[in-house]
Amino acid sequence: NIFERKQEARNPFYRVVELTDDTEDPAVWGKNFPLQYDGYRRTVDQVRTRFGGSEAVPRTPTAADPRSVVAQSRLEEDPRLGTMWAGYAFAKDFREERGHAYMLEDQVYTERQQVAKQPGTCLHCHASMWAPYRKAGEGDLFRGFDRLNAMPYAEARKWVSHPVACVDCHDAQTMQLRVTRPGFLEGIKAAKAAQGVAGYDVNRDATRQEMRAFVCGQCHVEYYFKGPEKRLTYPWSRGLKVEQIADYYDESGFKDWVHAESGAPVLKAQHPEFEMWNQGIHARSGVACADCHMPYTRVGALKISDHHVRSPLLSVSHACQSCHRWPEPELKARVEASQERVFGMRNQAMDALVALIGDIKAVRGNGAAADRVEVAQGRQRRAQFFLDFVEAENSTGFHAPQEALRILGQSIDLSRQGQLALRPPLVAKK
Amino acid sequence: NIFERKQEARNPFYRVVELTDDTEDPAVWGKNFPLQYDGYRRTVDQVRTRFGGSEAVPRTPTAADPRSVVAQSRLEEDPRLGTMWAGYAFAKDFREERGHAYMLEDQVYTERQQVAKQPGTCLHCHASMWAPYRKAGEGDLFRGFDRLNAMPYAEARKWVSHPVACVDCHDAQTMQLRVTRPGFLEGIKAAKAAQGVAGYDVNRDATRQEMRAFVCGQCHVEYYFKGPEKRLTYPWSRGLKVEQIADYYDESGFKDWVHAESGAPVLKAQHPEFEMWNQGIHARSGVACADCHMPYTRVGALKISDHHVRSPLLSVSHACQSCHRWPEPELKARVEASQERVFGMRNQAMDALVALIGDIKAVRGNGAAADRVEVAQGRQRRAQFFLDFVEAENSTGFHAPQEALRILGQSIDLSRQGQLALRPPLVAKK
Amino acid sequence: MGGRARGALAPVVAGLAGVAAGVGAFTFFYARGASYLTNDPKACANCHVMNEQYDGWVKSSHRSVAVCNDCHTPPDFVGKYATKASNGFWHSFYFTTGAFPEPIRITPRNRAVTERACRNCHSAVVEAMVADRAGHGGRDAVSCLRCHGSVGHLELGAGGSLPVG
Ligand code: HEC
Ligand code: HEC
Ligand code: HEC
Ligand code: HEC
Ligand code: HEC
Ligand code: HEC
Ligand code: HEC
Ligand code: HEC
Ligand code: HEC
Ligand code: HEC
Ligand code: HEC
Ligand code: HEC
Ligand code: HEC
Ligand code: HEC
Ligand SMILES: [Ca+2]
Ligand SMILES: [Ca+2]
Repeated sequence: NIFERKQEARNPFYRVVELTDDTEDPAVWGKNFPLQYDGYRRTVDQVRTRFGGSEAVPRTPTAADPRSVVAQSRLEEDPRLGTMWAGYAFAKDFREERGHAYMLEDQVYTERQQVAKQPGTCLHCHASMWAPYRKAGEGDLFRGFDRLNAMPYAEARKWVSHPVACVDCHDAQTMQLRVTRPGFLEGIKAAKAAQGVAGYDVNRDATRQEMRAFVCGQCHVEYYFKGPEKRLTYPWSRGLKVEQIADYYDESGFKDWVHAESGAPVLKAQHPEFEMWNQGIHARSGVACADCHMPYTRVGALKISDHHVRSPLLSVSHACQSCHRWPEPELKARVEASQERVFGMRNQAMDALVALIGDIKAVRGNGAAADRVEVAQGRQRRAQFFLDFVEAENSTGFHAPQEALRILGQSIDLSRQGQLALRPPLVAKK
Repeated sequence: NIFERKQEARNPFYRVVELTDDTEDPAVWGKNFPLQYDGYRRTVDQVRTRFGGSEAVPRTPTAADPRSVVAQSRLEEDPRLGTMWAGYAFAKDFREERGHAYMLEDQVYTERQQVAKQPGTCLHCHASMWAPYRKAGEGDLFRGFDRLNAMPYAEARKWVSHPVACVDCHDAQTMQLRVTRPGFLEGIKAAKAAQGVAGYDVNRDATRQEMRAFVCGQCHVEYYFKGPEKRLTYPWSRGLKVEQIADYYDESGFKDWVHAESGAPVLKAQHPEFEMWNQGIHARSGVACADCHMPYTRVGALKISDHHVRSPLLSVSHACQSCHRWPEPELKARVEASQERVFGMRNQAMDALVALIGDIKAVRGNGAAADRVEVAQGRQRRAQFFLDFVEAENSTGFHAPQEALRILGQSIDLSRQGQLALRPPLVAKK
Repeated sequence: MGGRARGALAPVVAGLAGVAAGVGAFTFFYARGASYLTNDPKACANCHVMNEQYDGWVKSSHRSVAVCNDCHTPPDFVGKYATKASNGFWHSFYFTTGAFPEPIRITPRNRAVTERACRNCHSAVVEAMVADRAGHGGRDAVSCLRCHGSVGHLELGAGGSLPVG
């Protein structure tokens, strides 16, 4: 099988420095693995693709936010997002995501921090947490996790010092991939249990090829903060499909916020790359995130994984042509053809949702039968979550085009049904 | 040509009989090409797949209909089809299609013949027409075409004697593929013109690989009868996508019938396999109908094209595995996964359409503002055509899964908008 | 399509050879490019950049019936060594300069060589399909690689290797 072959490209390396489980600084790891380190550092680059990458937007640094460059604002690109998120922090500031190098600062300085009091939980996916969690838990990962989750963000922030680093994905001794995130360790266990696999331990039971996706699934997933302890939880105990996740939230009666215009108890979906990828033909074919986002590249006599994690459309020959013999422009065109379809239907679903929200807003407290309004709010909750699930998924549908279109079709139907529910039944002909 | 060929190798076929352009009977061709003839005859087999193939349903022959076996009724499988087609012949009798061997008798005996007066045009795709057209046109294909189109079906029927035969796809001298159908000759010319290619002559300009799809496109397409002459026409002059075809019909103000329950001027879509295939990843990759439906098969010492044209799911190892090295059950599962998605959304679109039809029916002649009813009828016309375009396409979406889902999403939105149009605007809060 | 049209470069080769001779010659020994003159697949794998194909070949249906050269060099003596020389020179050249695009892809010229190789061994079984019905301009006589692209070295992914129309 092709993977085995590719993976046979093992790399001799020189142990210049001694690395331990507590070596956090990537620069130190870089002494032993300069090629990977160089790629890792290049995640500061900002290049835009038709739907992805990111654009470097200059700004004048302020005391509150010293960043001199940010990514473009998605709210400005599409004001309807503001309507969908009315009353929630995302309506204040939401930008296109960019490279890993920015994850920590972008989280610290997003204006979402100003309008809402965020918990330490946020750090789970925006910093190198392996050392801090174990330190805070006096050696116990989960105790440290619980402890930092419970702190206010500013306080927890003091415990961390790097964006995701080598030690978050690699065992310092063997360089083997490993999952270090409590959220995924528990989430994948619940998901496997739903499939009838009890006591799944990802670092013990996963194949190497699976690990090439699981290390990414540590963060590129839908999540919520459970209970007053704000415990980070991946809603997978019924499965990874959007219906199963929505049902999970309904059952546990969870809501992210109450919609400011419609009064509906709504949910926010966030970057479900891992969940959507799971529904696609590539996952089904055993193709992992790393195969496309960290493709093997030859450097001199060595074949290494490109640690410049980015849009594969910026390195099509390495990312795609090892499996697909089409010319680069044709491969780009195929991706964009799928994305255009998904984006078009996403816009249609967005219009339907905005229309529903407008209708509910128009009739609320208007003597309109409360039960009808309630039905409409229920439809909004689900329609909005389905639409956001595709909107928040960052491949604009490419990871699973058929699934994305199916979900959007559902969303459209739900929004329109909500609008119908608000209207008095038709008077039939006598 | 295949008989005196210097290059490559010895000709594997023996010229037992002399074949000419007027040799209609496949049995005669079979003397020279027994292997292909054997496959051709096996199209009488009836085997059901999850969504395709066909089921052999026994029936007691009657004087009006001597068939002792037919395919299952689609109307019984899904009564909503009857609502969609209310007032049209299809609501009387519509069955799953089966092998080529049955094409002529199934057309002759369908009850659709009893409820509507059908023209000779029908024969274009249900019989061997190369000889009859030229005979009726005294050597001129198109004159014969026009002449038979104008006749009542029963009269035209007398001119034909076989289902599609060798001579309809092959040149008798060279065995080259060729297009013999006026409908496709004109249709593809119009489609190419829309792309800026003037004077396209398919038998002169198409590559061999394209011909492996075009010979099928002669019949597996959307069509209508133009004007009082009932001239068979493929609505492609704006392009092959569903929007372009719908716009074409709107522009020419064409309707197939007036819906019995809603009064809307509606359209019937029919087997647009060729159009949908064109929107899919396989067409984009140069994979033709014959590659999957007539895969190469080794018979004795030779590899020949399997002339037992049927569902590829009945011969996955030949049809798919040379390109996809996955196990047979996995390939079947992939097809069915796409089909389940499409079928699920098709059902959702069907419910939305039936609801719209019910609403229009309920309010018509009910003093409901005529203008609102008209808007709703317009939405029904388009929603119904889009849904039928996927429903009538016989791969249950496999030929272009993303396109099928996109079209169904549009259909759902249109049906719901139609329902909304019928309802009085909401009274906004004061 | 991918791959540079090596054929078009052919006339230049002589001149270029002069310039690149040093480089070419150096690698020719260093990388045991002389292995081009043997039939042993291991010889091809002398170049690590050929490892993927070598490993794939070992897993392929042809492992026991065809070696690299059976598919990648013309049958006739002259053509065989001409191609080997050309490939040997170019591969050595690129290998040394490292100036070649990856993933490595077969060039149109060598593709034609391979298409012919298939027919050499399988002419009998494919007689019916390769019959010259090229009234359609012979514009695309059957391509074996379109469906059997991975017979030489097993690959994942569809055999999508025909020119996009
Ligand atoms: C078969 C290749 C492939 C696989 C496998 C794959 N992706 Fe992607 N991914 C893409 C493509 C193509 C895009 C679209 C990039 C663009 O629009 O510029 C994309 C986009 C993304 C983006 C947004 C990138 C940007 O530039 O904004 C993220 C984040 C992402 N993928 C993460 C993942 C994760 C996590 C996984 C595994 C769970 C994964 N991908 C698996 C090909 C792949
Ligand atoms: C510790 C959490 C974490 C892990 C592990 C992680 N990511 Fe990310 N990733 C992020 C965050 C956060 C961002 C957004 C950073 C920003 O916008 O400031 C991001 C951004 C990206 C982007 C967008 C880059 C762009 O230009 O838009 C891609 C692609 C991506 N990640 C892929 C991956 C892949 C592939 C893996 C696994 C090999 C992975 N990520 C592992 C948190 C993570
Ligand atoms: C489960 C992992 C995870 C958690 C927890 C998480 N993030 Fe992220 N965050 C990501 C990933 C992955 C991205 C990149 C993909 C994207 O932007 O959709 C990202 C992107 C971002 C970005 C850049 C894009 C944007 O939205 O403007 C900001 C800012 C951000 N997160 C802030 C936060 C804050 C604040 C919290 C806590 C309330 C948080 N994140 C919690 C994984 C996470
Ligand atoms: C977001 C996850 C992630 C981070 C962070 C990360 N790597 Fe990796 N790394 C991978 C993946 C995935 C592979 C492929 C492993 C495999 O195929 O088994 C890999 C492979 C490697 C390898 C093996 C050789 C190769 O290139 O395939 C080395 C060495 C390596 N990484 C070093 C580093 C260093 C040094 C850093 C920090 C500067 C780092 N990695 C950060 C995910 C990561
Ligand atoms: C990549 C393979 C592939 C190609 C190319 C292809 N088809 Fe199909 N076709 C299928 C599959 C798979 C089905 C679903 C069969 C089933 O459900 O049993 C199907 C179904 C059909 C059916 C219904 C068959 C049945 O059993 O009821 C017809 C008719 C059809 N295709 C005609 C065509 C035509 C005409 C073309 C070219 C314009 C074409 N196909 C191209 C794979 C293909
Ligand atoms: C002359 C018109 C015509 C041509 C040409 C034609 N078909 Fe058909 N095809 C039909 C008709 C009519 C039926 C339905 C017969 C019936 O149900 O009685 C049919 C049925 C089929 C079926 C369904 C079989 C089943 O078991 O359900 C498949 C698959 C199919 N055709 C594929 C093809 C392919 C592939 C080609 C080209 C190689 C082709 N057809 C060429 C008219 C044609
Ligand atoms: C443009 C080509 C074309 C024309 C014209 C055409 N058919 Fe067909 N017909 C097909 C194809 C292809 C099929 C198989 C696919 C399907 O059933 O959807 C088919 C299937 C059928 C079937 C079997 C399935 C069913 O619908 O019960 C009947 C009966 C039939 N046609 C009757 C007719 C009649 C009556 C006419 C004239 C009013 C006609 N056809 C005109 C191409 C054509
Ligand atoms: C619906 C179209 C159609 C019909 C009807 C048809 N064929 Fe074919 N035939 C094809 C296609 C497609 C090919 C592949 C040709 C190519 O690849 O150039 C083919 C190929 C052949 C070949 C070349 C060798 C091979 O098997 O590839 C022979 C011989 C042949 N057919 C004989 C016949 C005979 C005899 C009949 C009647 C009993 C017949 N065909 C009916 C479509 C048809
Ligand atoms: C002549 C080659 C060829 C044949 C025959 C073929 N395919 Fe494909 N198939 C491709 C190519 C090329 C792609 C596009 C992806 C790629 O470039 O690898 C593809 C893509 C697919 C996909 C992924 C696209 C999607 O919609 O998710 C599926 C599933 C698939 N084929 C199934 C089949 C089945 C089932 C058959 C047989 C009925 C079949 N293929 C026959 C070449 C072929
Ligand atoms: C001196 C090192 C070396 C040896 C020995 C070698 N190759 Fe290569 N080969 C290369 C390099 C470097 C490339 C990429 C340059 C290019 O794209 O032409 C390549 C490319 C190829 C290609 C694809 C590009 C083309 O020219 O079509 C084929 C086929 C190929 N080699 C076959 C072989 C065979 C067969 C052998 C053994 C007889 C062999 N190689 C031995 C270095 C080598
Ligand atoms: C040196 C002779 C030789 C060459 C060159 C050769 N083959 Fe073969 N091939 C064989 C033999 C021997 C077998 C096994 C016996 C058989 O099935 O005929 C075989 C088997 C096959 C098979 C059946 C097994 C399978 O993989 O499905 C296919 C298909 C095939 N060859 C295609 C090709 C193609 C395509 C080419 C050119 C790219 C090619 N062969 C080049 C000798 C050769
Ligand atoms: C459109 C796809 C396609 C093309 C093009 C194609 N083949 Fe095949 N080939 C197949 C299929 C399917 C089989 C399996 C037939 C069987 O097992 O009955 C096959 C089988 C074979 C076999 C094995 C026969 C046996 O059972 O021993 C050989 C050898 C072969 N092909 C050689 C070739 C050669 C040489 C060419 C080019 C001249 C070629 N093929 C072109 C699809 C194709
Ligand atoms: C049975 C025939 C066959 C054998 C034996 C064979 N190859 Fe190939 N080779 C092919 C075909 C076919 C292609 C083109 C693949 C495609 O375009 O789909 C190819 C392509 C290549 C390429 C270019 C990379 C690519 O995939 O385009 C290289 C390099 C190569 N072969 C090297 C070798 C080496 C080294 C060996 C021996 C270890 C070998 N081949 C044995 C048939 C063969
Ligand atoms: C490790 C192998 C591998 C890599 C890397 C890979 N693919 Fe694929 N791709 C596949 C397989 C396998 C399929 C499923 C069809 C098949 O079986 O050939 C597929 C299917 C596809 C399809 C058809 C499915 C659809 O949704 O229409 C497209 C398009 C595609 N890939 C594009 C890409 C692009 C773009 C990249 C790079 C960003 C990429 N692939 C990377 C193996 C791969
Ligand atoms: Ca981005
Ligand atoms: Ca059927």
